[in-house]
Amino acid sequence: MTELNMLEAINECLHAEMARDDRVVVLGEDVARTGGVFRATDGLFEKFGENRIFDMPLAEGAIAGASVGLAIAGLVPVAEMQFLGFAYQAMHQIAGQVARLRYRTQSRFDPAITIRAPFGGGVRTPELHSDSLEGQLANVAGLKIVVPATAADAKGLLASSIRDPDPVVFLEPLRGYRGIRGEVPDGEHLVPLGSARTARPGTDAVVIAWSHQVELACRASDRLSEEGLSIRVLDLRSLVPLDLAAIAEAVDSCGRVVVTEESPQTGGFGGEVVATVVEESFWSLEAPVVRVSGFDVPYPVGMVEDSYVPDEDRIAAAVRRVLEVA
Amino acid sequence: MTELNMLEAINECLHAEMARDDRVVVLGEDVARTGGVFRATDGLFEKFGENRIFDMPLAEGAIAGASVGLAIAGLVPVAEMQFLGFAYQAMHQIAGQVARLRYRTQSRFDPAITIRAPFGGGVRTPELHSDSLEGQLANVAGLKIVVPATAADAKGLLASSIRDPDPVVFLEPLRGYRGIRGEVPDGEHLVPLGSARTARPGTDAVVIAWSHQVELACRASDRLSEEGLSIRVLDLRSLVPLDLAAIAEAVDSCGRVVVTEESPQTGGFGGEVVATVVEESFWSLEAPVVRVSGFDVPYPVGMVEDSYVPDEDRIAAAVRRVLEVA
Amino acid sequence: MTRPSDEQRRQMLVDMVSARTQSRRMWNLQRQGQIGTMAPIDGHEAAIVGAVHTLDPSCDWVLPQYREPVALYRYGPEILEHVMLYNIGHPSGGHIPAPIRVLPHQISLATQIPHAVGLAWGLTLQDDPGVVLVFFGDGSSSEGDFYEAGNLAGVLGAPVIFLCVNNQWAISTPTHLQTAAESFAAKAAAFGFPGVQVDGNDVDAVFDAVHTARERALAGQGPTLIEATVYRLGPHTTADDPTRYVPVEDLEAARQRDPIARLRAELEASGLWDDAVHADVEAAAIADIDAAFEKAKSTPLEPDAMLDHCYSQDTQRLARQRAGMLSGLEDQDAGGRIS
Amino acid sequence: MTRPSDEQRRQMLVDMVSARTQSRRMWNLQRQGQIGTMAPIDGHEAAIVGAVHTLDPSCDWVLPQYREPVALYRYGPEILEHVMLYNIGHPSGGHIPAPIRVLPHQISLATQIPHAVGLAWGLTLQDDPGVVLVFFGDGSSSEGDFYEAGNLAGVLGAPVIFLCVNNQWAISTPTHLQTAAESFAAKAAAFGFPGVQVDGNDVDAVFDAVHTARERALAGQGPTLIEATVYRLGPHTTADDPTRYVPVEDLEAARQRDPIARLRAELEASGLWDDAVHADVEAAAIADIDAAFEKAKSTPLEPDAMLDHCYSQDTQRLARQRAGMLSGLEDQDAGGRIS
Ligand SMILES: Cc1ncc(C[n+]2csc(CCOP(=O)(O)OP(=O)(O)O)c2C)c(N)n1
Ligand SMILES: Cc1ncc(C[n+]2csc(CCOP(=O)(O)OP(=O)(O)O)c2C)c(N)n1
Ligand SMILES: [Mg+2]
Ligand SMILES: [Mg+2]
Repeated sequence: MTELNMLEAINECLHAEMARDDRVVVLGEDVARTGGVFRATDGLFEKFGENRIFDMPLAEGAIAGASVGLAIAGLVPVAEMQFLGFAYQAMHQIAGQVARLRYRTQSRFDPAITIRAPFGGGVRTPELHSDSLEGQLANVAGLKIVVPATAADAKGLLASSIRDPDPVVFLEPLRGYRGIRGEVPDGEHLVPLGSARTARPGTDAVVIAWSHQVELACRASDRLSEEGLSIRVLDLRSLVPLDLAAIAEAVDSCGRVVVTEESPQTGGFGGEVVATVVEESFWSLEAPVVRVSGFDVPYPVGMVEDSYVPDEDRIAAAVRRVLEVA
Repeated sequence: MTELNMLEAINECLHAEMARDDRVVVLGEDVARTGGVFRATDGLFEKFGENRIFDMPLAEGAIAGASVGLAIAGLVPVAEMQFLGFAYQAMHQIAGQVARLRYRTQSRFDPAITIRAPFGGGVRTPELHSDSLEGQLANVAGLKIVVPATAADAKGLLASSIRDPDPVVFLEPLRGYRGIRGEVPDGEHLVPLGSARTARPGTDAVVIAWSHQVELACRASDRLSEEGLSIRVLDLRSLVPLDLAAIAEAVDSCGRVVVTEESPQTGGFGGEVVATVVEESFWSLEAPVVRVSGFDVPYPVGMVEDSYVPDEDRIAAAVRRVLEVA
Repeated sequence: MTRPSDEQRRQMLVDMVSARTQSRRMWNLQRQGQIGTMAPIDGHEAAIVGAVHTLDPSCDWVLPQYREPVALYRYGPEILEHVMLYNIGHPSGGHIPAPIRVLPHQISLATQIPHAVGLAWGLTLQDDPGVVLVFFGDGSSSEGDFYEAGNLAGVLGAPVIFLCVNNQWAISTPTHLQTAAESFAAKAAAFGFPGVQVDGNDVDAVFDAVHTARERALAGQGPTLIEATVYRLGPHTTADDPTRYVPVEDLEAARQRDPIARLRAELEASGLWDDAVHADVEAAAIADIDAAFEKAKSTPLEPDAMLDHCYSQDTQRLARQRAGMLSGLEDQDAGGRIS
Repeated sequence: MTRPSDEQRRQMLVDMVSARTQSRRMWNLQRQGQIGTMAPIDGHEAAIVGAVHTLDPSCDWVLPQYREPVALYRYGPEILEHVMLYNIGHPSGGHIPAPIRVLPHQISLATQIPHAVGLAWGLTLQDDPGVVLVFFGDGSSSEGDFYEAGNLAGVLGAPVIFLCVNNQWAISTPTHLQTAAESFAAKAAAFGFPGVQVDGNDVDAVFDAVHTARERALAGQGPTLIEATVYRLGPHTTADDPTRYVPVEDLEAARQRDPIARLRAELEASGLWDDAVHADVEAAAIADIDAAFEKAKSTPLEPDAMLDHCYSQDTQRLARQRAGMLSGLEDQDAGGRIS
């Protein structure tokens, strides 16, 4: 075990995966010579050279589209979108092509493509750098959507994503790059896709979260525990595949549910989680599920972003609210 | 009143709006000289000429992007995406720019842009022609999403969309173009955005639907009425704005709810509807809400598409299911 | 100028005639309601066949748009089976079996162009000797994907041949509304590699241009953009009515330059072709496509086939959807544990 | 060659010096944690100011990328207020008030280029006499939006001037990894209108090229693509460390071609400039930006400001969110009728 932040965990994983399998190639804007704008790909160019990692022309569509071709050639591309908001430039390739290569060719080709992208608020980035598009991407059949919340999971889920024969969109919380640290297993560490994690045990209510919101939900849980409340936090880890059994188990045990996310409420993945809760565990519900989310406006500018992104106060308030219901 | 199909209603509306307001301009692939691949824009080129309607180069991004510029210039663009699946090519402009022009410029400019697109299954089109992306678009704050189910609404909602100072994605069901006919008010006819419609009255359960699924839900309701069941059908008409009060009223009166849509289940707008039902009317629910939807795979090929799109049998079965719950 | 041999030219005419014959047969099948929308090949034959005949199917890849597959006979008769499966709407239509180096046709215009660049690049990275030939139309050249891919290919020096089949129309949109560039070939200046325009009705000229481009690619000299100028002699697809927009004079003039008539006249003049041969080729083409059609129709279709090949393994939810589907209509949407 | 007058050249130097001074002031404010990430202008001054000085602010529009706004003084001092509001993270930063024909800068690279074409086209459709000048970088020229927009502008003959400021870098990516084209100007061949390359450190050359392009546009002769070649003399932004990738020799050589030093030397030689003037201009620039900063900081911010201007009228749900936000934290997410 070594204590790492998420960025270090991701970097370590990329080094290990490129060393393990020489079909793994990394491509993106500014990933090679300068090691990525956050240094997630630091050292890879020096170690693996210009036939394994590529500074691409500034065109997200071509990054995703070329990845399809590389996958057809039998390589395992790990593409970076410099920020998730710029995946919009590549949506016709990501949703229309990457996601469907297996389906269209009836598994002749493995779209073993991983698309990494930082996202999420709290670090005062300009427009479209912080937007949470995971709900939109989750509706694209064929993609897997992976959303780690800890440094260890960042390593273990990224390794699984790269090795997965299906295309994975791997989302890295900007605020977690340096803000989330933790013990990370040394050497090979694989966390399977599709298994949620109990980030805090608890029995009075459960907060379902993913990515950086897990950290905030845990803080809310810790704070509420001082008030004698036992609040579980369920970290989904991946939105597709979704761990239906873990959701059912948590809801059945706790009976009261809060779902929290950064996206605007309307059409966010939170709605999917609520629908899943209703499908899996309606009869266990002792109160309506409450969604905590960003508001129904675009991710806003720096002076106001802190009140846009749900924080531990809002999560704690929502928990109190579901507990109040008789 | 005149009996028209949806295509005729849309065409009539475009003629009327272009005549009413000479700031209205129409642009898209093949919209002018041949009148659109479905003839939705038939006759506009002959009537209004080449300064009002434009056959654009084949680039959806430029169609949406140029619309932003036209709106800044004070015009009212009505852009066509030839099929909704190709809106992916323009997502960086639609979600990143069209949706945010008002927000970014703090209302200096009205993004009075309407983007029309046919979508939805049942007519044996090739890949990406039938895909239901409304759930993805509904998560883009700043857009309004309008989904008419009748010929009269197609006319009345399109007129409201064109006149609305906000950007509207106006979705036209392929199967409804010729398959849905009905009485359409002559002359000016405006249906406000954000008001749902009771397509069938009923008290035992409510099916919440939009676009072509409304037609199928009505058929299911009619069939179930032969069995003595009273099944309401609520036609949302627009997903954004969502008529929360109408949903609450319907759920409160019926207690049992089915939501039906064509998109894959995961991440579809159906999840948002379920979450809304839970938020608005949890205590009225007598059974878990059941979602009927496409499956979690891309919209499939012709031989199998009929079992992908929910039909009246599946909707009726789901209704029976929610009624069975004690 | 590299000229194809007599035998190559004869074989090219066989492929061209077969392609048109089969395309017309498909037109009829569509009109009878037996298959879905199809896009006739008429006028494109020399551009496609001439290009493909320069390739080595054991190492070179072809990425078609949608008019080409029926003319890729050189890559194996299985392609015709794929075409028919696709056209009857069978999911297996997308499965062109390995080792055939042909991708299924592309509906989302121009998206195959970056795939071609990635594939060509991937071949190079793995010291695979092939080149990639990618087809697209004049209309598709307006999509960002074309330019992004061309630019990337230039930077990488990837072994890819961009073949723009300019048939003067994108559905109803004529080329002068598509671009103001001097030619589609001229767009290569934006990418830093050669762009050449050839008469796409002249199979020898196409052969030469693609051959040269392939030699360049193999020599590590990078990509080439080729514009093959033809005329779309039929409707855009079975769903189109070109009488609304194609000027009759233009169409008549274009018919005079029919690529098949041209090659046929030349081969007849040199004694390599005659009416009997022509009739035989047509008959064989019909027999082949009818066989492919019959085979397609009798290809089994599992009731849950549409759920296959989305993921390498079903997600939990998809597995439930599959179970629901297999159990019959009634339970299909009863996912979860609702009661 | 159209040369700017002495007075124009003097005014251009004022704007260039002011822009650099203000950009450096912002750098310091960022370092003190007073404002957000910013992108220094150093090296771009002549390319921007020379271009903008050919325009008529009463009818011509400017669509910046993100380095330009501080150099658009000619369009009104209010722009500086917008810059500071934006940089402190105030929502009003996006509101450049009418009638100033400048759009807020663009973060999503190249997306402003189709806007420019649509706007120029919209002006023409309404017989508005203006032209549109759109800025973008060498890196941004790789995005599909640039090409789609260039192609559309060519077809429409729209009155738009595409100004590619080639500063040799897109963050850490050098131009030889960005394109293999002979130049960025050469890309105009793909669109069918002229492309010209100018020394972007030579304000007169920029002025001339943009002036000519504007005359063409006004005469209905359509768009022009101009590549202004400069060198980025500072880091990409305050978040960047160029010592990781910019060769020191190149940077040193570029500093010798500093556009401000060059124009200043010329004006000094003709007696139009001296150290005292320079100091005055710098002092005024600092005073202006400090005033703009103070004004920005004291600009009121309603607690629910972030919810404004998404829709012309709140949706029902947004209205609830607003009510929740205004009622204080506790109730914020209690939308609906949950209890
Ligand atoms: C991205 C995208 N946009 C629009 C369409 C609809 N569409 C199908 S074919 C076509 C015209 C294509 O023209 P061209 O590329 O010249 O090929 P051709 O049909 O002439 O061979 C259009 C607009 C599509 N399939 N994909
Ligand atoms: C669509 C998009 N992709 C990526 C980015 C991240 N990014 C910001 S600036 C930049 C480089 C831009 O280079 P260039 O266009 O040459 O402008 P310069 O900064 O050199 O003036 C990148 C990649 C972005 N803002 N937008
Ligand atoms: Mg064409
Ligand atoms: Mg640059």
